[in-house]
Amino acid sequence: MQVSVFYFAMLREQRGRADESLHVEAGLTVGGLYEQIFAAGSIGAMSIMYAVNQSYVSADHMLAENDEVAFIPPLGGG
Amino acid sequence: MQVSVFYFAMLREQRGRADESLHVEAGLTVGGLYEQIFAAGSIGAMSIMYAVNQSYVSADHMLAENDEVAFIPPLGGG
Amino acid sequence: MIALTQEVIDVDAVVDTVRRDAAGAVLVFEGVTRDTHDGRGVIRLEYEAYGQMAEAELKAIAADAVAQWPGLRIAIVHRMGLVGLGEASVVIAVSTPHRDAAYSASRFAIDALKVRVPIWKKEVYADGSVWKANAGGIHEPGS
Amino acid sequence: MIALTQEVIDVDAVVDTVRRDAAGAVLVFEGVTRDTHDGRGVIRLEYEAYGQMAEAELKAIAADAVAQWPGLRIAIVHRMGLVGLGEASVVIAVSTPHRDAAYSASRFAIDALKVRVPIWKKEVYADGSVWKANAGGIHEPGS
Repeated sequence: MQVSVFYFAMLREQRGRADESLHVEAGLTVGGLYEQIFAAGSIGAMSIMYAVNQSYVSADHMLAENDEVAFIPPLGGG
Repeated sequence: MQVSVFYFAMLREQRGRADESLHVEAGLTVGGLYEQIFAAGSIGAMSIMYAVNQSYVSADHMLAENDEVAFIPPLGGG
Repeated sequence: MIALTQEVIDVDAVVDTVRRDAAGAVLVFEGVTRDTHDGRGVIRLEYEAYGQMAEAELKAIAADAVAQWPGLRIAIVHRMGLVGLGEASVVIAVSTPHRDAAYSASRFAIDALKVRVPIWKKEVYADGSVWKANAGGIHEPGS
Repeated sequence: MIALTQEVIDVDAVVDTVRRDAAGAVLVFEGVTRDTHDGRGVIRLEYEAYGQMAEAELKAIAADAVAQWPGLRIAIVHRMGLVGLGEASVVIAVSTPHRDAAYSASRFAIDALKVRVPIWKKEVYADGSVWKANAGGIHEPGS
């Protein structure tokens, strides 16, 4: 199934792009997707939040067709 | 001895003036002076602070020659 | 800037006195005339002060705040005389490196002002007027 | 007014959106670029956001605050892109009938913004740059 993925801040820089459309297996969790993409990077140890369709979800949230996924690195607003 | 006395807010209105110079007996306290001036008025029951030479003092503070006395009714600043 | 003024308070000018590049947080408190109190319509406020002592007390509050929160910059300006609806009676501006101190110092200053600075407020209604005391402090009714 | 903006924040315009005759207290918080951090000179900040979600989260914070402090009016504006020294990155303006609620609601809003609104800050120094995380919250280093 297809999901769109958004990257921000150091994740965007590491990935080299701000967003992309990815084909993923059914049953994959948002945390699983993050590990697939960033497991090899030192950035994998960073505390991450996950958003699906612009709401925060836990790492074990299961992805669905056409989900909008965002990985939320440590916030700096304010 | 002479002291100058300042009145504010409802005390000014009751006294009918903002300030005056008064002759008082040596040994009089600032609280005693207040009672002499306002004892007859219903305003006597109000919570009052006292200032002598522009610093807060307690009611039993003894007056001295040329003191600047102020009776401080309930505050309304802010 | 510590001042009593007969003029409408220029909030931006007050805030500018505490700005600086190093500041992390700027917090501005404005006390504004309310349009009702106990259901009676307020037409305007009239403030009076024991001027010299009021300014000295404001300076003492500012000094206490700076002692308690190092690096604080603070300005306090209070209106005197007639104050119309929607106009600020008092403006307190602070700047600090971190926001914790900004909130604490601002709150300290307005609370201290209300209990120790010799300023009085008359609320004028359509049908009369009353000298309005602040709640709290040693002047609390009954204390 | 809840907004992200690429422009210098017009603080007076933000505050005007929460003013009203009935207000007793107006409190304005500005977060301002600091000129040093850990001894390195900051040249500028760069903010980026997950735009739609950030605006939705800001609206949720405002709604939470209004639910908690009835009668509150609140405006939150956050800068995006390049922010120079001494410029506000965020402005939060509140008005309330009484000052207690103004301080509490303002503090609630800035604290919530820092832990849940998807905005990121890059500090640019003379000798490099770093993505700077807020202290506290679930993103605290080590948590």
